[in-house]
Amino acid sequence: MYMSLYITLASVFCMTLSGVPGLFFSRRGMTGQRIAMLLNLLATLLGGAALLMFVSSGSRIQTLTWPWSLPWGRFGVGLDCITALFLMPVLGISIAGSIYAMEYWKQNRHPGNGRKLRLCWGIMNAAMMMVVLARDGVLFLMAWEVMALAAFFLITTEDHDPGVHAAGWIYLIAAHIGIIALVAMVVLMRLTTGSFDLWITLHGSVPSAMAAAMFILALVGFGLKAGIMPLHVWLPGAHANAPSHVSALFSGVMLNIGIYGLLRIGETMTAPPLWWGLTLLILGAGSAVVGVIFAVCQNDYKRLLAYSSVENMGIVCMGLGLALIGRSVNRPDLIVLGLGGALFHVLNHSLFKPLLFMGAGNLLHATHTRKIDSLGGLAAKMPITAILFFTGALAICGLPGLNGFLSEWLIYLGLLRTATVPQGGTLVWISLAAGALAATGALAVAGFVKLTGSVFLGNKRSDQISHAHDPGAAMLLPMGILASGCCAMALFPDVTMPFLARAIHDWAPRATTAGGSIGALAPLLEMAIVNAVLLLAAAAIVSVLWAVRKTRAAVRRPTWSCACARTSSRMQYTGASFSRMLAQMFSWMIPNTHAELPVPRYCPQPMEIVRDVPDVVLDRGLIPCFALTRRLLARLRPLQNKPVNMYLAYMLAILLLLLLALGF
Amino acid sequence: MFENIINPLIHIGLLVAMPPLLPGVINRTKAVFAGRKGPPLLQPYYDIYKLLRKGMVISTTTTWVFQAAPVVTLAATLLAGLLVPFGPFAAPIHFTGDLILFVYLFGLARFFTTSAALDTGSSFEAMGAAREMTFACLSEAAVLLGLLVLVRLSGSVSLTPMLLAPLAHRPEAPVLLAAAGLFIVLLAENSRIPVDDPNTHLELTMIHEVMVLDNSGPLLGLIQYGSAMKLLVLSALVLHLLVPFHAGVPGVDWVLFPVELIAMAGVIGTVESFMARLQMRHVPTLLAAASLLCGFGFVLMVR
Amino acid sequence: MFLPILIFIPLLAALAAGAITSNTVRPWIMPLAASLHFAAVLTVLIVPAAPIWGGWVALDPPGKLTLLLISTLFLICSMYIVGYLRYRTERSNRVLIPCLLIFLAGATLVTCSQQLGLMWIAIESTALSTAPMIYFNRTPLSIEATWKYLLLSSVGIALALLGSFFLVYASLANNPHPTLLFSHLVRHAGADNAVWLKIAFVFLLVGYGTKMGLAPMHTWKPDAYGEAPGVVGALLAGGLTSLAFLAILRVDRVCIAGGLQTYTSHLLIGMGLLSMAVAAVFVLGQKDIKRMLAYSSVEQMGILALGAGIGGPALFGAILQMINNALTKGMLFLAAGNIHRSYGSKSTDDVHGAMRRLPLSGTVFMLGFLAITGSPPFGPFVSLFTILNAAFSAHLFLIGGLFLLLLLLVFIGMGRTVLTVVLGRPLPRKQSGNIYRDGLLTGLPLILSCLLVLMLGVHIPPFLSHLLHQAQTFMEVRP
Amino acid sequence: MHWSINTPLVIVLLLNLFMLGVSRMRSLIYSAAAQGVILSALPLLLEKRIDVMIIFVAAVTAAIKGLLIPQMLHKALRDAQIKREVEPLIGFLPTMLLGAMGTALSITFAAYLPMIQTRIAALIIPASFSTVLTGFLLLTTRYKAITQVIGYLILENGIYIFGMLLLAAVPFLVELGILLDLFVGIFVVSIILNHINEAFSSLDTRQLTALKE
Repeated sequence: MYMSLYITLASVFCMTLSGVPGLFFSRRGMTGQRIAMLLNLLATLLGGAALLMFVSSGSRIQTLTWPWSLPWGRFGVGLDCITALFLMPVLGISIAGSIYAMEYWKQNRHPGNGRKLRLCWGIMNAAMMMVVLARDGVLFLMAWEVMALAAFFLITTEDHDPGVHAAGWIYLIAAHIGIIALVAMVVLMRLTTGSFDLWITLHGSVPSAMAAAMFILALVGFGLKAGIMPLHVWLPGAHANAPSHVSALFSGVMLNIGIYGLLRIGETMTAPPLWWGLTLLILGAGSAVVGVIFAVCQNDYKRLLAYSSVENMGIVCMGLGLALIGRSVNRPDLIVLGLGGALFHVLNHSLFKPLLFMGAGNLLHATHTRKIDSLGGLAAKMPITAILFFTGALAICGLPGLNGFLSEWLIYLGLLRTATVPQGGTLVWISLAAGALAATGALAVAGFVKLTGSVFLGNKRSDQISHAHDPGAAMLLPMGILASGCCAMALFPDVTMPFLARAIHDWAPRATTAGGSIGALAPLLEMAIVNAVLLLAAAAIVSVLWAVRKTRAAVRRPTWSCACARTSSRMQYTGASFSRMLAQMFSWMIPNTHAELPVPRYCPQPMEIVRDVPDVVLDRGLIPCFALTRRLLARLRPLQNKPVNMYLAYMLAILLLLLLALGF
Repeated sequence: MFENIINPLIHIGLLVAMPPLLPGVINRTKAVFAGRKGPPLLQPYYDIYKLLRKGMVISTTTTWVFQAAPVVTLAATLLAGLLVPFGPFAAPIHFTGDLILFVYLFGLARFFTTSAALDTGSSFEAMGAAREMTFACLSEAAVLLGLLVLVRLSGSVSLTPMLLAPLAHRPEAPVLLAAAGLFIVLLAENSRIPVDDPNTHLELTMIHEVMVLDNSGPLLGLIQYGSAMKLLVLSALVLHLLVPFHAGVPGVDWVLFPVELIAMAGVIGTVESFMARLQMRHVPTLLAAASLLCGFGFVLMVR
Repeated sequence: MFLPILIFIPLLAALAAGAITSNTVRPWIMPLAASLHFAAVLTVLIVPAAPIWGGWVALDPPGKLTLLLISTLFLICSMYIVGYLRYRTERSNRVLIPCLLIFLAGATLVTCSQQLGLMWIAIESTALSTAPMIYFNRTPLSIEATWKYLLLSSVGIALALLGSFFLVYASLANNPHPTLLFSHLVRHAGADNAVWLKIAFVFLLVGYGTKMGLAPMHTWKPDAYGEAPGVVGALLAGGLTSLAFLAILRVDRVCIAGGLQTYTSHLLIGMGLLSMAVAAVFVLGQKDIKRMLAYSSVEQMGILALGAGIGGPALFGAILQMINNALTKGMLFLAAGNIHRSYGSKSTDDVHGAMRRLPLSGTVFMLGFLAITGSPPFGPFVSLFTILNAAFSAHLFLIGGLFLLLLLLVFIGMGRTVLTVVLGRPLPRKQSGNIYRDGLLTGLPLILSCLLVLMLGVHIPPFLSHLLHQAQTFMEVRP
Repeated sequence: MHWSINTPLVIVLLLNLFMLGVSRMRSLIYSAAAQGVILSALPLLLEKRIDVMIIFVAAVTAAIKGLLIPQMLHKALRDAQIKREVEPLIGFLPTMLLGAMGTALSITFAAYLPMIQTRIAALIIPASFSTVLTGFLLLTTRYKAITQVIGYLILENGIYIFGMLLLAAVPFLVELGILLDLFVGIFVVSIILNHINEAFSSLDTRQLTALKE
């Protein structure tokens, strides 16, 4: 009966150990890496089989509990549809990344850190699986922190680079703040429920202050992991500086884990206060809009992708917030559409974001630079990468025809439904978030046109990329699978829907019994048909063209461009110039994206502009704050520089103080 | 049953056949106001036909994106046209949530148009692409807010019921505000004055036309046809707000609708004749104003 | 008759060490004595030893735990010291080794002394025997450190003596002829002499707190830990402080029996939070890795005091934390010692990339840092979590919140330094000659302690958990 | 009975003040020795039955506090060849004032404390507190390492005075503890003093501030 849970645990075990045998093999041989990949594959197959069994068995939840020797101890794990849904990306992306690394991070090319990387890779994946499986607070916290620490070691794979060091450090602080918030949350939960059992529904009598505290702690802890806007500070640096398949894992899987937590905390109350959902919705909308604005302004393609993750997590949060609001006001339709959209978007994001990060890995592999403005014209040199990357970009912009659109569409539908409620109430205002979502969508298009256009199209902007070429099959295969996943999700949404519906049912049993189902609220079938119509229309146009064409083949000439025939590739519009107008529009938010250089009047010298796009929260907010605190606290340091007399005086002082306090 | 077959067919017929007429009307109107005779009304048809049969010169820099772009753009516009009801008749394709698809189809078109511009490797085209993108970010929010007014008004999230909602339920002020906002978006999205000037091709202040500098022959023909169709689709949408009156007799309404469209083109031509193009830096303000108009319309209804 | 054997094993070994003339053979006495001692401790724990000397020497549950802890730590360090002294052949270890062994004897006596005066004398002996260890390097800086240590701890120990007098004086009312046995003191602690009990507790807290390193009596710690060899730092931070904490616990028990639970708990919580805050301030931007560890030790002592102050399950956590802290600090100091040896510096200006140059020591240092700051799945997490849990259960939300905040600040402060040390690319070596590399003797203790800390994080052996529960109930006396 | 105890204690208190105000190192050492000798006589005055043990303890105390330690300090003074002046952190007069205030405070504080055995002179507790405080003042306000050793000695004297209260009740462990502490403490301290002198050619604690943040 618990077979699928046992097999899942076996998969976790396999995953944990995947990097271990490699430690005993040569630094310069590939054997260890092959074994790690095979073990990872085994884990994925086991996990996949378990999930299939679970889904086909139709059981709602399976839980297992073993005693544990820690003071509070139980080792409780459980598998339900939500868990299963979040397990899928872990299993899929881990093996995709493993295969990708077979070429991208070959052991014989990286003898110094390859083994460490794979060890942490396995541990991190296993820990993420445990996080979603855990049904005991302490087990959950342990898995969470192991995940966070393994991620830290993955980020600092190339620790000799100061940028990596800084990114790792910021990540570590963020992760620690997160775990502290979660520790407090778990302890408070125990205080209210009397046990460390996780994710059980709290009953009515919870004091509102306690519930509020728990929610805020969860928001901090999980929001930090998910990268919700003011808490996203670690995300761009970590994603940009980690090896690309690791960035793919972070973005495609680890961020989801934060969402998972937010989902679960929402589940703990049957009718949470309205502000829970509103907070999530507003934070989500903020993350989406601000995140995408930051993305548009980036000049480093991995950072651009990272900010786009902030945006996408914001979109997911909007859906989640909507579902919570639905829970508060008892509107099953909002729950179904919000949660369905959020979960669907999580799945979609786990397909296209790893695809894009792996594409970024291909670029890095081929060109050794992360600057958008050093690339250009790579579609000719790396045609397969270009097509795959385009697919990912179209999907992530939420454009019709691919999967990203469907999930955003569900969230839109949910948001728009709030516009139709009768007069009065706050619910109507929620629909304005649809405007934010629209702006996000338009800006995302801008960002990804900037990225794909500057990187793959046009002419090359520097000579260092002359020898760029497509990587081998090991790197392209996982990307191809992910890209076809994106298409399949769009064309056959009905395959995923029942699964989502069950997850929604797990989350809010009453909502689905009240008649809400995704199919009834959102005609996905029609949407799939429309996608087909789109293809048909394109085909029709091509055939018309074919019919009226002249037999003469197209003539190839250099770009005309108003007869400026002898343009140099350096005169091209760069990515930075492309986004300049937008950046100026938001210059109140993102200062210093463009430096104006004084142009000498005579005999211009070669000049170079290095543009760093600062993160407002991190570079303008937290780091100066931290430096100030540090300076203030440093004023206390001379207390420790005194002769021993003063030290004795401290003793006397505390003694007298304590004696004086005796009177009170 | 009869209507279910005939109406969509007429819809598709109008959608496919009529677009080039509208630029013709606009140009004619402008010529009249300028005291010129102007080109024939059907001139755009001739142009497009001729272009389709011409040879192509393609830049050596470009890739498949450049050639795919006009096709995808046109396909997206066509599909969008199928979602908007013409006159009092339901659109051939309508389902819950199609308005989002409508908005995003233009996004899809934009993705490809701007990518194709970047594909040429020329600064001119890229500059146009950057501008197009910047303004679209503002106009997309405005469109959605405008549609939100209609959602609130009709209680439905599909374009057909939204646009065909009974007159009795329509408060004037919000609808007018939304109509004004959407009209501004219409001008912007179709590269009309005061945002853009479709007549001059070489000015560095151009937006849309500068993006297609390197297109020639059939590709250019497709682009021109596509932009005319976009004008038609958006005009049809705005018409529902501005002229929500119908005869009630199918035959009359099917005649009335093209006439309304032509009148709309005349209005656009008139606007173009009387207004100068705005400075580039003022365009965002105009578009933000459009968003505000729509948003204000929504607020009026919620209040 | 095992208890005297426990004390005499190290004493005899100290004599033997003094007698051996060879500088290379002498260190081997250490693992020998340590293993014998460890075996004897295990025997004592399995076969309960009867109290001797009129009940002056006996083992109570916290004593058992501390004894086991000290013996384990000493065993780990003794292995290490043999390897360490191979790199320090230029310096005679004729004083160091006997002093270490005397320290072990004194520590053993502290754990099993049930008499106020005897315990005080035993603690004094450990304090004095550590002074020459700090002075091992014989540099002006180490003299300075020793002087500060000696002066402050002498004053501290004197205050503790005065406190002990007050405690006895307080019990005179109920019992004209006190025996100074803790069991008697607990029995005779009445409510009518609460003021004297309170004064006694203040003096004992300040006195033994100096030894333990609670702020603001911690000032000797960074200097002493910074200048002593890593292994001595490990024994000071893991051993000596635990002994002082044990002493405070025993005294606290008397005061609780005197009906002063609230008073002592306020005092302990206050001192605990103050220590954590001071550590958080001073650990920030610390460039010297050993001084950083010293401040971390101040923080840990604060945690112990806080846990003891909250009481109940938090006490369970505090004692567990004492064990975890000792083992983790041991591993950190040993790793820091290795790093110091390899780089010839302990400042973050010179030390980078320890994970590359010393993969084992560097990694253990990093893991130790994560462990000591309370990251799961290491031991300290379990104990810190227990303390927090107890604090929240007792509705001490503010204190629990401050506790978490200070933990975070210390993490940030330490993290900066530790990451600079372990990450990055090492600077090219300046020195030549006997270059340090991780070997079996200096590496194995690290691995061993790391595994122990990890084990305590995921599995607490039943006997340990049993002992901890016993200790918790032992401290729950009724007034 | 009381006067026989109180008189020496008053002398001790006066000596405390004198030590805080004195500027010559040699006088300071002599006063400390004198205080030690006076204190060593206290058990003889307190105990009703005087046995051999008490006499022995008194004699040892007198020898250590009155002879051995002052002798060691003199030797250290000679070896170090330091200036004979006590170097204060704050002036002599302020320290004296502080000392006087401390004494007053001790008396007031002691008055609030319940006496557990009334038969013993009331002055013992305030004298003890005041002497401890004096020791602390010397420790914190004087820069020379030797002065600090003397301060520590005074501190121990204060504890010794309090020990008198327990003399009857508990065995001699208490006194032995004090002696052990003094003996070993001072012994080790003087070894270190020697090393400090060798390393720094000075006994000024201001030299010993190289270890800092």
